[in-house]
Amino acid sequence: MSTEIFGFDGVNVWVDGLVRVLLIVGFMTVVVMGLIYGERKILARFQQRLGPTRTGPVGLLQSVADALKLVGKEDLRPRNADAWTFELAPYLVFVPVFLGFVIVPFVLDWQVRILELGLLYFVAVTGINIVGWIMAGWGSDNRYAMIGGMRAAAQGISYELPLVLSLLAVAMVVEVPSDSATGESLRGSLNLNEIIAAQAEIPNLVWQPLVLIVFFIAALAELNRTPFDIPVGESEVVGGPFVEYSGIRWSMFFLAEYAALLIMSLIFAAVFLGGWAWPAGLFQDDPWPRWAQALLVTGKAGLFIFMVFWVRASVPRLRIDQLMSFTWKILLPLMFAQVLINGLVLVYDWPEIVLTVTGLVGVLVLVMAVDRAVRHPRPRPAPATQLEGEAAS
Amino acid sequence: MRGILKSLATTLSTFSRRPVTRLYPEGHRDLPERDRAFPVLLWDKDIDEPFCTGCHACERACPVECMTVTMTDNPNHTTNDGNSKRRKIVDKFYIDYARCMRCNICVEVCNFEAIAMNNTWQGHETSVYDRADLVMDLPQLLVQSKAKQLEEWVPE
Amino acid sequence: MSTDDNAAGTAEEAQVEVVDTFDDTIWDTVNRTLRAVDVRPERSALDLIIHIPHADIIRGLRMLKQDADLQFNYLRCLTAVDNESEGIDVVYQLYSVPKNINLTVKTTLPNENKVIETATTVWKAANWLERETAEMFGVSFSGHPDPRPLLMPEDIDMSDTYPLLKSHPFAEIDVLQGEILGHDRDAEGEG
Amino acid sequence: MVVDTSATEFETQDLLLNVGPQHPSTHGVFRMVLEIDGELVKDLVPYIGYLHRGAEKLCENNDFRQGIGYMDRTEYLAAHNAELSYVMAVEALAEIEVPERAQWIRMILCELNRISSHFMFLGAFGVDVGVFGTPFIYGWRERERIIDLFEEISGDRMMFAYFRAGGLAWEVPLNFPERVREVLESARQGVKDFDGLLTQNEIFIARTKNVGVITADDAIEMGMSGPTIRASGVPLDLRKTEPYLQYDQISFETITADGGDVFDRYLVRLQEISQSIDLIEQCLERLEDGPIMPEKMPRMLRLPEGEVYIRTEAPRGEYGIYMVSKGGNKPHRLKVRSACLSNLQALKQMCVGQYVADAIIVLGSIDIVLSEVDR
Repeated sequence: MSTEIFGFDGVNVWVDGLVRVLLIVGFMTVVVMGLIYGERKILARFQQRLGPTRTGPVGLLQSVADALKLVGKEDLRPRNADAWTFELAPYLVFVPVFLGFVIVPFVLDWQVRILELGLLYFVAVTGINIVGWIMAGWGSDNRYAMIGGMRAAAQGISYELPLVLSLLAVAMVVEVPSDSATGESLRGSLNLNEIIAAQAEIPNLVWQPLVLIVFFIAALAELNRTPFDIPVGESEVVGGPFVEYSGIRWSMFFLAEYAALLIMSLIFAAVFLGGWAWPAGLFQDDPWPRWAQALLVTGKAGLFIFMVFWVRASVPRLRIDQLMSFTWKILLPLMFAQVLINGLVLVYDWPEIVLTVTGLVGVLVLVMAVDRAVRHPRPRPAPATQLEGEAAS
Repeated sequence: MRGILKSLATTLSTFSRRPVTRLYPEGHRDLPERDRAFPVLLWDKDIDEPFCTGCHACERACPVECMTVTMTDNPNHTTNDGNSKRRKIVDKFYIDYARCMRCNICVEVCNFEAIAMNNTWQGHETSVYDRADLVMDLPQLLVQSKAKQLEEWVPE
Repeated sequence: MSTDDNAAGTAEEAQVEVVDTFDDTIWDTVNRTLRAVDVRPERSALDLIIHIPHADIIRGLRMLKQDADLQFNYLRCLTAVDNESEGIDVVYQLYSVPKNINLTVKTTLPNENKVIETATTVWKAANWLERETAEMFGVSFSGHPDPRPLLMPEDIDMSDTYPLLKSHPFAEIDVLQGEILGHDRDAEGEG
Repeated sequence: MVVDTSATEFETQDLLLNVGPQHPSTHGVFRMVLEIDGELVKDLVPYIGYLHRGAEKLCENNDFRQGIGYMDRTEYLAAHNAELSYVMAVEALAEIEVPERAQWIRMILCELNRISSHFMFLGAFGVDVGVFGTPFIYGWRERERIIDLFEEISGDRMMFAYFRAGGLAWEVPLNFPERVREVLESARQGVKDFDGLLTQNEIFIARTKNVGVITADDAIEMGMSGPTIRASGVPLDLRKTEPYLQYDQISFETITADGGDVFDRYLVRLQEISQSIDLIEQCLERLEDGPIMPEKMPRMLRLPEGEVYIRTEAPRGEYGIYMVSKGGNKPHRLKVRSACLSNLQALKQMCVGQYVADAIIVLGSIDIVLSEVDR
C-alpha cells in the first residue's frame, strides 16, 4: 500500500501517516505557544497591563520558557489518586483534539485528509475528550477536581448538542457544485472542502446569523472559556480537574485546550466565513494563491480567537444551573427551529433570503429570551429559615 | 445582551489606553520625599561623625523594640582636642529591619535629628535570604547618609 | 469625662451623687424600663453606662430590647474587661436602630465564678463575640449554642490561662540583634 | 440531611468541601467547610483566627502613640479609618479639642481611603464573579493612584501612622488640594469603567441578583453594619446617625438599597464611591489654613480614668474602639469592634440553600479583611 505526499509518489502509508502526524503535532505545538503568548499579551492590553516582557524581545519567548519549565517539573501524583485513571486522563483529552486536525482545511488541498463526512468526524472525535475530563476529575482524589469533572461532563454533553445542531443546520443547506452528469443542483454536505467552496461568493454568515451566534456560544462552552469556564473556575474550584496535575501532564491539558481553540477557530472560519474561498470567489473563479489563502484563513481564525479573548476579559462566569438552563431552554429550541426552517427551505425551495430573515428573527428571540431570563430569574431554592444547632456560627 | 455589549465596549476602551503597569526593577517610580522605608542614621558631614549620641530615646519609644543602642564617650570631643561638641556618641546601633514597623516614631522622638526614614529605593529593596541579615549595624545604617545618597525628610 | 466610676465609693453613694447629672441622657427611660432590676448608672465619655447585677443581666437586656421606647435591637459590641482583683466586667454596647440611641451595659463577674448567661437568645450577633470573650477571658457563657473557641488555635489547650487577662504573660521573643545575635559577621562566616 | 436507606433507593451522602484557608477566593486566610449536595450548599461552618495576632493585647502594652501603628495593621485596606477610631477614643478620654483643619484633612483622608477600599472590593469581587482579572486591574489602578497620594502625604502606602491624638502627625504637602482633585478625577473614570463593565452585564446580574439575601431584620439581629446592612435597606450610616468629625457640616444622603442581595451590596459600594468623591469635594472647599495640632500637647499623653466606646464608619462598617483607661500612658483595655467579624457571622444564613458558586460571591460581597476579623 502506498500513497502520495508532497508530490512524492509511492510512499508507504505508515510513513505517510507518521509524517502527517509529526507535522501536525509540531505545527500545533508552535502555534499553541504563539496563541498562549497572544492571549497573555491581548488580555494584558485589555487590562492596561504590559503582559510578558522579560523573555526574549517583548516577551516573545515566554511560552518557550514556560514549556521548558513545565517539562522540567516533577510529575506528581497524589498518593490516593487512582493511578491508571489519573495518568491516562491527559491522553484522553489530548489525543481527540489532535485527531480533530485530520479534517481541518488550512488552505485549499492542504489538510491531512479530505473526508467526505468531515464534520461528522470532527464532532464525533472531539466529543471524546469529556471522558478525559471526568477521568481527571475522578482520578485525582480531590473534591475540587471531582466537582470540576462533573461540571465539565454536564457542560460538555449539553453544549455538544447546540454545537452539532448548528453545524448540521449549515451542512444541510450547503450548495454542492452541481453534478455534471445530471446537472441537478445538490444540497447538503459534510465535506468541509465543499462547504468552503460553496461560500466562494457569499459566506454562510449572511444566511445563518443565528447559527453563527449559537455556534460561537457553544464553542466557548466546549472550549471551557469564559463565561463558561465553570469546570475550571479559578475562583470556585481552583482549576477543577487539573488541580492535582503538574509538569508535563498539566501541560498536555493546556496544549489540548489551546489546540481545541485553534481547531474551533479554523472550523468557524471554514463553516461561517468561507475559509480560503471567500472573498476570493467574488473577484475571480480560481482560488487565490496559497499564501493569500493562508493569510485569509489566519485572519478569519484570528478574529474568532480575538473574540474569545475579548469575551474572556469582559464577562463574568455563569453558574452551573444557569448554564444548563441556557443551553436546554434557549439554545437547543432555537437550533431545532432553525433546523426545521432550513428543512422547509430545502423542501419547498423557498428563496434563501428567508434563511437570513428567520435567522435575524432568531437572534432577536435569543436576545429577548436572555433579557427576560435576567429580569425574571428562577425562584431560588427556599432559604434555610431554621438554623438550629450552632446558630449562625 | 446590551449589558454584555457594554462590557465589551468598556474593555475595548481600556484596550486603547496606555498601560498602567511598569517594568519594575528597571523602571523605578519616583519616590515622594516623605516616603518611609526603614530608619537610617544620619551623618554629620561638617564634623565627620554621626549625629546620634546614643541617647536611647528612640529605643525606648519603639513600639516593636527593634532597636538596640549603646553610648560611649566621644573621642572627638573638644575636651579630647577634637572638633565635636558632642560629649557622648553612639557606640553600637542595631535596627532589626525584620521587626521594624516603619511607624516614624523614632524620627519624631529624636532630639538630635540623627535618625530619618530612608526615602530611597535602596531602603525598600532589602531582600535577603536570612533574617539575621536584616539586622543592620551602625556602619550599614550610616552608609547612605555618609555617601550623600540621601536627602532626608524629617517632620518638624 | 468619667466622673466617679471608681469602685471606691459604694454603689448607693454613686447613685445619689450622680443621678442629677443624667438629665440629658436616656437614664430616666432606662430606669423606668428596668424597674424590676437593680440598676446603677454611670457616664462614659460618650454614652450612658448602666450596671446590672450578673444574675439579672439577660432579663435586663431583654427588657431593654423589647421596651417600645428604647428598642435596643442592635448589639454593637460585647467584650470583657479584666479588673484583676475586682473581677471581670462584661460589657455590652447597645444601639437602637429605630430610636438612634446608645447604651452601655456592664455587669461584674467575680473571679471565682466567671459564668454568665448567654446573650445569643437576645441578639444573634452575640454569638461570635461571646465565643471570643470566652476564650480570651475565660468567661463561660452558659447556654451558648456553639461554645467552640473562635480565634485561638484548636490544638493548644488554653484552659489554664486566657490571653487577654492581665495575668497572662507575654511571649518570649528571640531578640535578633546586637551581641545576642553574635552579630560579628566575620566570626560568623558564611552559611 | 435526610438519608433514606430503604432498599429501593440509593443512599446518598453529602460531600464536605473544605474551602480555604488557601483558596483564591477567601480573601486571605479564611476557611469554610461546605456541606454540599451536588452543587447546593446545605451547611456551612466558618473558621477564622488564622491571622490572630493579639492586636488588643499589644495595644494594651503600648502607649497611645505606639498603638496607632498597630491599628493600621488591623485594617490594612482602610488604615486611616482604623487610626481615626483609635485617636478619637484617646481624644475623647483626654478631652482634647482637635483643630478644625485637622478634622477636615482627616475626613478627606478617610473618605479617600473609603474609595480605595471600595475599589479594592470591586476588583476582588469582579474576580470572584469570574471576570478574568479585568476588574481587578481596574480597581487596583484607581487604588494605586490614591495610595500614591497617601504616600506623598504620610510617607507610607498602607500603614500610614499619620493621625495622632490631637490632630495629625505633620502638615500635608502644599499641593494637597490639587493632588486630591486629580485623584478624584481618575476615581470618577474608575467608577465609570466599573459601571460599564459590570452593572448592566446580564451575566453579572443573573449571578448576583437574589443571591445571598438577608433581610433588614436579620441584618440588624446579626449586628451587621456598613454597606452590607445598607444594602438590606437599613439606613445605618454612622456618618449620618451619629456624626463625628465635621460630617454634620456637609450634605450627603445615606445610600441604601432594598434587595439585600449580592448585587445590591455591589451597587451600594459603587455608589458610595461617587458619594465619597462628592464629600471630598465639599471638604476641600471648606478646608482652611490653620493649626493641625492643639497648642498644648504633652510629650507623653497620660489619660485620666474613664472609658469610651468610639465608633466610626469605616468602609466595611462600624469600626469601634472600646477603650478603658485606668490612668497612665497605656490603655487598660482596648477592644476593637470589627465590622467584618459581625458581618461574617451572617455568612451561613446567606449561603445555605445556594449554590457553591454563590457561596463564593456571597463571601466576596461581605468584603472581609481577615486581619480585621482576627485582629
